[in-house]
Amino acid sequence: MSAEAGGQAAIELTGVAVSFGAGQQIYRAVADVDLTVAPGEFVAIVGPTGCGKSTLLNVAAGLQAPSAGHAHVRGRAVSGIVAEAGYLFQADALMPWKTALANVAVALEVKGASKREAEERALAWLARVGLKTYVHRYPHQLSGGQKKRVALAQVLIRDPAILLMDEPFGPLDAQTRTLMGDLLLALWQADRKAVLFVTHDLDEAIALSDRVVVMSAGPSSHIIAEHRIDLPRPREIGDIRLDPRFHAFQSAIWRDLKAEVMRAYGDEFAGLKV
Amino acid sequence: MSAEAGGQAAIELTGVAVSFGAGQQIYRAVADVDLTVAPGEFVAIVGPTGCGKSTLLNVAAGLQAPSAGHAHVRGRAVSGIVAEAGYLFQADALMPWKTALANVAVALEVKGASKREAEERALAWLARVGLKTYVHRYPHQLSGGQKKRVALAQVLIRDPAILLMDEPFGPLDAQTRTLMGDLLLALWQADRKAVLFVTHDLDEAIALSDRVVVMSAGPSSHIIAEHRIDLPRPREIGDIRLDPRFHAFQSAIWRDLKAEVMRAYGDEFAGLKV
Amino acid sequence: MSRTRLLTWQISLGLAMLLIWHAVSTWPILGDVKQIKFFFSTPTDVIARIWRFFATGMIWKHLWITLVETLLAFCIGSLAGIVIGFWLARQPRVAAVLDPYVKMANALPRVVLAPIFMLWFGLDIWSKVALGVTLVFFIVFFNVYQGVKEVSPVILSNARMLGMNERQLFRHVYWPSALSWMFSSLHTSVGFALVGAVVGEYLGSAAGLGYVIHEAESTFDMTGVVAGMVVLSAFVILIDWMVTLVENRLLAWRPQAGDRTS
Amino acid sequence: MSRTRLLTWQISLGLAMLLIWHAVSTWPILGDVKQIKFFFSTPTDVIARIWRFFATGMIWKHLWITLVETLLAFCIGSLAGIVIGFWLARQPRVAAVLDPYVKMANALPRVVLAPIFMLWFGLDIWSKVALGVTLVFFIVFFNVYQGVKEVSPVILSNARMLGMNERQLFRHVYWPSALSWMFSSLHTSVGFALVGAVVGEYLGSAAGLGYVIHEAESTFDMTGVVAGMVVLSAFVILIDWMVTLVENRLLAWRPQAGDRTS
Amino acid sequence: AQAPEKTRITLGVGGKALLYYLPLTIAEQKGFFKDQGLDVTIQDFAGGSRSLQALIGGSVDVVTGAYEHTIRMQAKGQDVRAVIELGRFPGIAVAVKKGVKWDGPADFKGMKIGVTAPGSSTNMLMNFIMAKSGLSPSDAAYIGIGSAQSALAAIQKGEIQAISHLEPVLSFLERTGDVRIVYDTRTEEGTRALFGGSNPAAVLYLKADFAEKYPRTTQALVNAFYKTLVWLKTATPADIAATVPEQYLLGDKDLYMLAAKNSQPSYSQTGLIPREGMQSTFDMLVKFDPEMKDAQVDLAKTFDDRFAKRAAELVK
Ligand SMILES: Nc1ncnc2c1ncn2[C@@H]1O[C@H](COP(=O)(O)OP(=O)(O)OP(=O)(O)O)[C@@H](O)[C@H]1O
Ligand SMILES: Nc1ncnc2c1ncn2[C@@H]1O[C@H](COP(=O)(O)OP(=O)(O)OP(=O)(O)O)[C@@H](O)[C@H]1O
Ligand SMILES: [Mg+2]
Ligand SMILES: [Mg+2]
Repeated sequence: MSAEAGGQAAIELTGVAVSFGAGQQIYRAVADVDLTVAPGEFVAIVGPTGCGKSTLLNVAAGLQAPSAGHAHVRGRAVSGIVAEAGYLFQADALMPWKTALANVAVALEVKGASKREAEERALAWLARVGLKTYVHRYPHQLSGGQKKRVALAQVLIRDPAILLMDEPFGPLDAQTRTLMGDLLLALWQADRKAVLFVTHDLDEAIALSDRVVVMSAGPSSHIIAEHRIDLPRPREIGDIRLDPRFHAFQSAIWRDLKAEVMRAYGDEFAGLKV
Repeated sequence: MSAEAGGQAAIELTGVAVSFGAGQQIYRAVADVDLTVAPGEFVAIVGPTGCGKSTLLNVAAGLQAPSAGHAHVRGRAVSGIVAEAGYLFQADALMPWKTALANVAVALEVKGASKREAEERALAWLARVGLKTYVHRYPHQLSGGQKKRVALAQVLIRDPAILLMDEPFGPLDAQTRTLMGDLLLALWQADRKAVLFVTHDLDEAIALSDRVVVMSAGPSSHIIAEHRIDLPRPREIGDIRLDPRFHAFQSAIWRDLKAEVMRAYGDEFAGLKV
Repeated sequence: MSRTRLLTWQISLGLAMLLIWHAVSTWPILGDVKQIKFFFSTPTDVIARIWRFFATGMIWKHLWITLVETLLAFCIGSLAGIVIGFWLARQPRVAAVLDPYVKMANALPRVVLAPIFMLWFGLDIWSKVALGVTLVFFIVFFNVYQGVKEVSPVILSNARMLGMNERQLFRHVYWPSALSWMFSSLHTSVGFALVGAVVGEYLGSAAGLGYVIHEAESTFDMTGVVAGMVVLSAFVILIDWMVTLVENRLLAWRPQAGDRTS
Repeated sequence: MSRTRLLTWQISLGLAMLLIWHAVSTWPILGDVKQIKFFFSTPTDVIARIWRFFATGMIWKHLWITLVETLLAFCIGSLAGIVIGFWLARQPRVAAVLDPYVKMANALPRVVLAPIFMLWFGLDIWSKVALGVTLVFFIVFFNVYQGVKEVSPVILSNARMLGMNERQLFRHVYWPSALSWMFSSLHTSVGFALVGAVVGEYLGSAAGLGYVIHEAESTFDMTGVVAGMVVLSAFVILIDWMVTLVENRLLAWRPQAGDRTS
Repeated sequence: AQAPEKTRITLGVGGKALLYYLPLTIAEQKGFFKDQGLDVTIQDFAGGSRSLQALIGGSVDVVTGAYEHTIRMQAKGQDVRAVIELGRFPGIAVAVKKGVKWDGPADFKGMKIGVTAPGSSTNMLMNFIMAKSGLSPSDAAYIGIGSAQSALAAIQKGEIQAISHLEPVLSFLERTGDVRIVYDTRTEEGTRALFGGSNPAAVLYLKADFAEKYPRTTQALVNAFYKTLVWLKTATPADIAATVPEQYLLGDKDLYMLAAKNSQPSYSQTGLIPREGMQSTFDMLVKFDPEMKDAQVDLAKTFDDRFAKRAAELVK
């Protein structure tokens, strides 16, 4: 059934569940997740911390086999690494033994580019993310936000058809975040990649995406709401906030999220007042 | 001269500069930073990515010796680890071989508490940060936001007189972030610790702090503006945004920051439009 | 792979090796059968001999002595390696000064040292233990030393900010972090502890597996030599299995193969 | 510590040891002087002998042969250890099946194997190289094997998402990540390669440092034995220093002591 | 006889299973030590030099080893003395690989010759042969090949053209037909032909102060060995094979008996070292060992004949 439908969608998760551990200790992180990202669609996922957003991205990337349900990417069932996807990890994932330049260039070299060409293009990409003067630094010589931008360049330089991004702009200041968001939108506009984007910043989610998906708190987390963001494109992130509908979306999503967090953790956070 | 003044301040940096590398390759991250945190004061630092915020926190913690200038904590010149400070690192710093519970409990055990007492109090703290059901997990079995909250509990359980926090709420969703902010404020209100708080979220900086310090972009980053936030205390983070002056602060800081990022990186980000 | 399938594979592999051995010592495939028999004996003879070792009970005494020597060499050597490795890793100046001397000591051929050990420790088990210790110590030492230096700097800074003193750092940070390095070296050392003990016995003793092998060797009894070596190998598997048990307990925290990847 | 101060310390330590040696072999501090002389000779005699080694030039031939054997044993052994270590780490099933056999092989006493190596490789350098290889191989192998398994899972996932195939993973991830494990083992192995070569020579040869030592030993010429060992130790420092040069180049990316801590 | 002062004795030997040391095994197996009221522990070492080192270091009380060691030790100021002779001929033979041209000692020139260890008595004997025929010891290359297996491998692979070695390697090589013997000091004629007289080989030696301190123990030890020598004079190879531990024969019983037969004449008849034998050993050492060149050795101190003479009276 999903096979035909999958022929159309860039990413399609049907009835996906993921469990960790075994026996008594089993923990069911997500359950019954149905999520489709159409080709060229920009989908943002928001949800309470620990609900299973990274887990879903791992499933879509082929790094984590679902314990139930199916994942399809561009119509093919996922088994093993999904070659056409680029994944920006939530954790630090740069190779510590390579400079920023080498870390970015290797993504092209792997595809067969010559070392010279790869380095030239890597330089251009590092300039785009504002790190022109930091190209010869090793990761441990960079700040948190700088490392994230190197990782961003590493993913984008491969020009993948599908982008999986896990809090890519988290450790960036507000202004740089806008710049990076604009960069991402411009890229996306140009050739309409399918993007699955995890963020905690609701403004960012609304400003960037076509659709915001809200997840419930875990365990057995699933999708509780979807908001179609039909703001006009192309957008400038700085200006889109001025659109009156922006705030309507914001409060709608905020309401969903807040209710969910309070429902799930209300008692856990009980001891909160010291 | 700073000795007497230092007698009063919780943290005092005078003329601090930090350089990395040597010879030709030297990189002067911060220079001429004068920053004083009074006892019981809550100071937030904002600044462009890579400007040297973490570096300043390292100096205050005694982890990084300044290449020029002096650091004093509670009147004593800093040399080596500052025992009375608690530091929440920007990077993952949990011990991977200990469960969440053990990671938090060890902070008390180190101070001489019995294992039983330490674990009891660690349980209570993990509950406060909403991780009651995750106490027996190892760090690699936790999500990004969960790890951050374990680290938060690890720092707070020691009840340090001085708190250094580097983007503590970065990987948390908006709602949990508010809850954690309220928790921090409540603690702070109770015994007026001195807090130095790095964040990229301007709203958060304003909502929490007495003073917001804006740093210039690197190299040779320094403090370019200070905003005293004289909103009434005690505050509820959810409600404070309703205060009309909140938005005035927000736009003032935003203007400083935006100007700085554009000035510094304007040409670096030149190739930004693809 | 399930346990039983793994075992089946292992046993088949062992049988295959026995078969090849049998073949080359029966038919002139790899050259003169007599010569091959002289140097490697034949599997049937060796098995018969091992059977006799145990049937007559003569091997128990020797096994026991070698076991004691091996365990002592292993424990003392690795303990010393761990302690001194940790200590030097935390004392970079002392380490820098001692560095060339440690490396020189590591390069001394143990066979030549044997008489000196006999002088110092007598002919009993202790001179053999000493020989084993000199092998085990260096392997463990170099690995622990490196292991301590590989501790993640962020975790270390955090631990120090939590107020840990040197002892607590050792217990909560250095030790667990260096464990996987240590266990890697312990697997190598188990073998070397045994080698040390057996070589010590071989060079001068009145009992032990090395003595049995030496005696067989000087009477051209290759069946005895090979049988001795087979018993020895079986033996090391046993000790290594004990190390693995401890390892699995101490390293329970590590991500398993099935765990998440990011 | 500056280079010169370090050197001063090292040399003083060496001199101090010489002095103690001189003292105990001159005055009856630690017991019978004659006996101590018999086993350890005296520093003046040893130095005079070393001087003669080089003055007459007789040592060069032996040194050269031992050098060749050591380097060959080291290179072949560590290369094999690296290749097989990597390969088995990536083939967990094969590794599981082979595991007991590898450990058994590691526990075979090399001294007993010497005749078999002579049969296979002759009396020339190759039988000594083989002996050295059997020592070096296992040390490097176990460490590389563990090193590959210690690769950070996040970095590995990222590399795989970047589209790396097995070969590229090896080059860009496994290899650099296992390097520090490897170098730790290489420092141990340098010593063991030399030990293997010398023991091989000791057990049967016509030249080499082991031969020199053995000759001296059978005429109870302890001065010759100790002089041989001293030359040997000086020698290993040289080889180890070469390993360190390579290491520093390959591991240039690591945080230095002075770098930031978080 | 009175009871020995010290009954627990540790005895060192370098390769107990070698026929060179057969008297020791016989004394042990026949219970001669026990008869003398001694409790002897035999420590087996990887070579003669190891057992001597153990004696000097004090970890063994007495050693069965080469007589030559006592001269070397005297030269080094260690008062080590032989108390009874066990072998009167060195028991070493020089063999040339079949198919290698050898018409006289001159042909050794340029050969690779296997010896048990560089500097050992097998090496010394080769030096002696070379010198006797006007060659310099450095005209051939000596290769130390410790164990019997290595020796066999080396000969068969043609790595060496000649070998100077001991039993049972010799009998083994002879029987497989790989070599032919050209010098043989296992027999009286062979030894006389080479040295012009007897040439002491294995002896029981100990530190002089041990004999001073425990004369009755020393006497008991010598008695046991003397008894062994008497027994060996009349024993057949089959008797010997029946006496030694079973595992000595496991390699090949016939071979063992052949080697025992070949060795039998070389065991001492009287337990006493003749004066000219001492001298000839000493001359050889001085000639080929630079260390010994200017050594002052009183040969009378290398052998204490009191015990062996007394044993001849005591043991019937
Ligand atoms: N190996 C594991 N074993 C057990 N539970 C795990 C494991 N890995 C993840 N989990 C759990 O699965 C849940 C989902 O984790 P995930 O990392 O997907 O959350 P997330 O939505 O990305 O959270 P965050 O926003 O904090 O990054 C969490 O509750 C986590 O504790
Ligand atoms: N070891 C080092 N060698 C060279 N430069 C370094 C080193 N460590 C840090 N830097 C540089 O110092 C500057 C300040 O770094 P820092 O981590 O303090 O920035 P930050 O303000 O915390 O940034 P972020 O918000 O991205 O975390 C950065 O430009 C960084 O590249
Ligand atoms: Mg996540
Ligand atoms: Mg930072």
